[in-house]
Amino acid sequence: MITQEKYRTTVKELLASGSVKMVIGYKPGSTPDRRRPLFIRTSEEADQLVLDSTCMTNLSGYLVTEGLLSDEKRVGIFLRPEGIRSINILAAEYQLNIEQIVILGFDSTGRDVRPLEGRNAGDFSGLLSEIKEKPVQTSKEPLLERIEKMNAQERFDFWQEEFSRCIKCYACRQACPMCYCRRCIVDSNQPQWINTSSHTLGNFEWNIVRAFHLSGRCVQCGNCDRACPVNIPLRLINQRMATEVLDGFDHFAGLSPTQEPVLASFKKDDTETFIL
Amino acid sequence: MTRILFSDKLDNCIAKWRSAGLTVIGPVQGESLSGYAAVEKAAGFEFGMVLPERPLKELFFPQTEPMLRYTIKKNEIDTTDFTAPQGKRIIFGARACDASGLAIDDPLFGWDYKDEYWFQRRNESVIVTIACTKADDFCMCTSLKLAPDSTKGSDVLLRPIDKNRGWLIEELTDRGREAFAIISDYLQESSEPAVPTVVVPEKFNLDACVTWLQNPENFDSKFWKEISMRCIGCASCTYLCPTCHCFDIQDEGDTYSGIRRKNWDSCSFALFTMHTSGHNPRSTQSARWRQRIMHKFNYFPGKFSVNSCSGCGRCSRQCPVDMGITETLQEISKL
Amino acid sequence: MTENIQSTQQNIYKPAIMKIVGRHDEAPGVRTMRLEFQDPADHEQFKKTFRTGMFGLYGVYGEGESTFCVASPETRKEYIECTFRQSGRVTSALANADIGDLVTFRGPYGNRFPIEEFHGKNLLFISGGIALPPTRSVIWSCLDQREKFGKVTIVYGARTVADLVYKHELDEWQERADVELVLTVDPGGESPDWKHRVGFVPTVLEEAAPSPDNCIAVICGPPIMIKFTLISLKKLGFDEKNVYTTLENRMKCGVGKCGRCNVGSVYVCKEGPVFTAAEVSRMPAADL
Amino acid sequence: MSEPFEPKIVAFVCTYCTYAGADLAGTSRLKYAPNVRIVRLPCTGRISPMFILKALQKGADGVLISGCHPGDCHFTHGNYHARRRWMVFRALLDFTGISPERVKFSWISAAEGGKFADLINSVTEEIRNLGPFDQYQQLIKETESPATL
Repeated sequence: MITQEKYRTTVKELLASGSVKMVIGYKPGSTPDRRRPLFIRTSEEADQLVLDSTCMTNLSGYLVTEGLLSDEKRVGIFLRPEGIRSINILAAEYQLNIEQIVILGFDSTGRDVRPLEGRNAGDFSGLLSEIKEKPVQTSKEPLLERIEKMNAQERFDFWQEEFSRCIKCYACRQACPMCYCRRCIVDSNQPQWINTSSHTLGNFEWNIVRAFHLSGRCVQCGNCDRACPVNIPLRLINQRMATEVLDGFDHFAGLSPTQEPVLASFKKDDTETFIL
Repeated sequence: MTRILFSDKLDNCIAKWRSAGLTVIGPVQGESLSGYAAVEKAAGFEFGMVLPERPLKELFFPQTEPMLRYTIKKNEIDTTDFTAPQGKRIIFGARACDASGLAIDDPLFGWDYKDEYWFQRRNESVIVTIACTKADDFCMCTSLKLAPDSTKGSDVLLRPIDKNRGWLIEELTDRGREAFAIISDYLQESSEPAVPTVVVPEKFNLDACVTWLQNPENFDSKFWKEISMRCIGCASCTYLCPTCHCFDIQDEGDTYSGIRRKNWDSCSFALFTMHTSGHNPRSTQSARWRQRIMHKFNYFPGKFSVNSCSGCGRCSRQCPVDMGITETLQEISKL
Repeated sequence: MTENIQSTQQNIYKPAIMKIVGRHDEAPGVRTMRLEFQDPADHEQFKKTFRTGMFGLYGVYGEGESTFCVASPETRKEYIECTFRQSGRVTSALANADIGDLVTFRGPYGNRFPIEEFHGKNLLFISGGIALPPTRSVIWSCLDQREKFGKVTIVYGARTVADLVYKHELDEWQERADVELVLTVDPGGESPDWKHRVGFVPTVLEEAAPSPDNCIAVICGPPIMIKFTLISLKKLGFDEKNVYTTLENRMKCGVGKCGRCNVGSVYVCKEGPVFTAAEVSRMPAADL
Repeated sequence: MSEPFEPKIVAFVCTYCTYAGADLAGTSRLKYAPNVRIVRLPCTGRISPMFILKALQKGADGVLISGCHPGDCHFTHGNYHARRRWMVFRALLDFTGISPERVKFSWISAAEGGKFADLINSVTEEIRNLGPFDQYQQLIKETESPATL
């Protein structure tokens, strides 16, 4: 509550001083446990702001909305640490100018929500390094453990089962702040790389490609997983890939706005044990 | 006196229907998703949920469906039709909103050109709807002038009796009567009253909304931009909608052989209306959301005299950013 | 209720097989093809139903279908002509097809130009760039029964001289005494030996100033051209009811099911593609 | 099945090294298994993971990807980029149940005609032992669309 009140005041100050043209935050949703994105442009709108532990959605995807940042004015946004990592990646991939973003950071443990110190992306580099070194989530997801114990065939069958529910609504893509391509690979048809139909093969291909395109870029905000209307555990694939790039290349996505994208860079001594 | 189907007789009924050649389909709770699926035993059903997460529509208009197979030889093209799978089905325990959805789409699939994929399945399916005794915050059939016990699109309406012991039977069509004649041995006469259906509060004034939508001035209202600002442009609302019927036609294969498929498509996608020239009639998300609302409550009723919404509330329930028809119409009511 | 639903045996999504019997390059990337039906039954059906203004879905199996108008007139039903610009997956495949190759056609769909209502009237055709084909279908429908109509004026413009399509037919119309042809290219698009006008279609139209009396106007072109031409026609005194245009939206089914061609409450594939300017003005402008 | 199973393998190779290596194997009249269909590309950096998926989509039982040794890339570091990409993609395939045994990577220079022939033989043998990629081919079958490799 205190954090929320403090931030309401901050938002009003930011808007009043003209240092931001808009703040992207949260407001109550259609049921008590839901929160929905809020675009604050006036002091009255700021009064709708809600900040608590149920504010889960990573809002950073809205920053790359066409035209939002093109007037070079600044925009404030409420972000959890994963959200801050997202905008670092967007900046590193030249999708936005990090100078235009005013970060209103927060994090939560249990039901407690607390503000994070800082306003600019750079202010959080210490925090992010800490998270890299000491991941908060120490316990591994039981389902992930189960999958890792399976053999190839069992894993294939497991994912077939999961992907068979996919309806190709692309909620995972649209919800993901990293999926900003104007024309997604699945929408390109010359050539048609992957089947657009939502049969098991098409679903499998889509999900593989989506996961690959997010390898080394996903910050595990969970947007895709929450967005999926057919409850495919997308987070598991993303988690696995994040572990892979961390172990393989010591790459923690979104550490800084100038971090080199892991798959667009290399080291001469990268591991190659798998190459014949 | 009404006839009753007691739950403990359901297994016999299923067996009877199955031996009569009907596939028995109903609400099923999967490991991580609920939907309508075929069962062999009554235990496979899950009647407790408000409504299945996946819509009934997909049993009539699947997410992907082959239409034609082609084989190309030199100066010769062979095509074979895929028809919708034959076989009679009984859908036991549909929700009134899902059943209405089918009736809403009938005129669309049938005007001038008949879509046989839809009608083949429609003709072979008996819809047995169970009136709702439970609703959640998103249910809104009453706002659409329908009801938890609406008979639209159903062949038989069942009303639950106390303690889930069975259902009162209300046969609505010949097809329904035929299907229940098969199991007449297991039905009993009774005067037991039905459990009252759930009261779903009205969420918005539909007439006021429609009047607002029909006013051409409001087409360019700032409202559309405001309401759809947080829309991320995915298709979960349209794909889970029991009445959304847009589709795409895609070829899979190569120059020699392959198939042509009919796939779900959505007005939420930017590419849906994009011209070859690059011109896009609905180039913004607000234009696309406006189209969806206008189509459901203004254009579609103008053509087919029925709203293209049955009030299931799935759009709002599943929306990743908590949008949906309910909120939009509620906001319009306030204007 | 479900009782009165009748099942039909015909698959409405199954196309007819067509053989390419002629090809002609109109402009860079723009090609006209002449197609002949392979199955006489399909041809009979086409002859029975086709009227000027209708469109079809042309396709290549493996690639898909693409929508464009039937560019040949209802007075010539032995074949179908279509003109398209190579730009996407389907049109590329069509462009790669050779004479003798087989392609598909689904249609004809949509409504038509009420040509009998044009009898005895003067006709003004206005067209821009690749949009001449739909107009051309009307032009020939009228020229093939020339005695039934009054004065015929054709205003046609393109971005550059190279972008003009049906050049041989333009020459033919130029020669005819009973047709007045006004050709123009956008400023900067003229070649050294260009003898006709230079300027945008609406401007040239206003200069030519055809009389609105007893005159039907048929316009077809890119959305922006239509917009400004309608303004010019209004200035010249044309009644919206006497101005016809065709809308060409993205389509997949062509039979009013798939939902993408809607402009407002209008299903362009069934209620269009031919509309009067009066009808178009009632549609939401932003969705055009 | 009485006939021994002959796997279909697609090899994506870079034109400067592995393709030249394959050429050398040919001109040296080395014999190797005929199961591999070679797709020549300018550089391993050009080999998108989409290619691997496409090959599987068309019914391949195995995929081989091969290019210049590190340091030898005609475009100086195309193969370094490719190496990272493969490492990640391989892990992804593994996690989703496509055995890494079916997707092989190698470095073969223009001088290694012998290595090329040996590799083709050993990869073919390994995939022959794994048998047809039934699981994936089942998916293809479900699409009703023919796989045409």
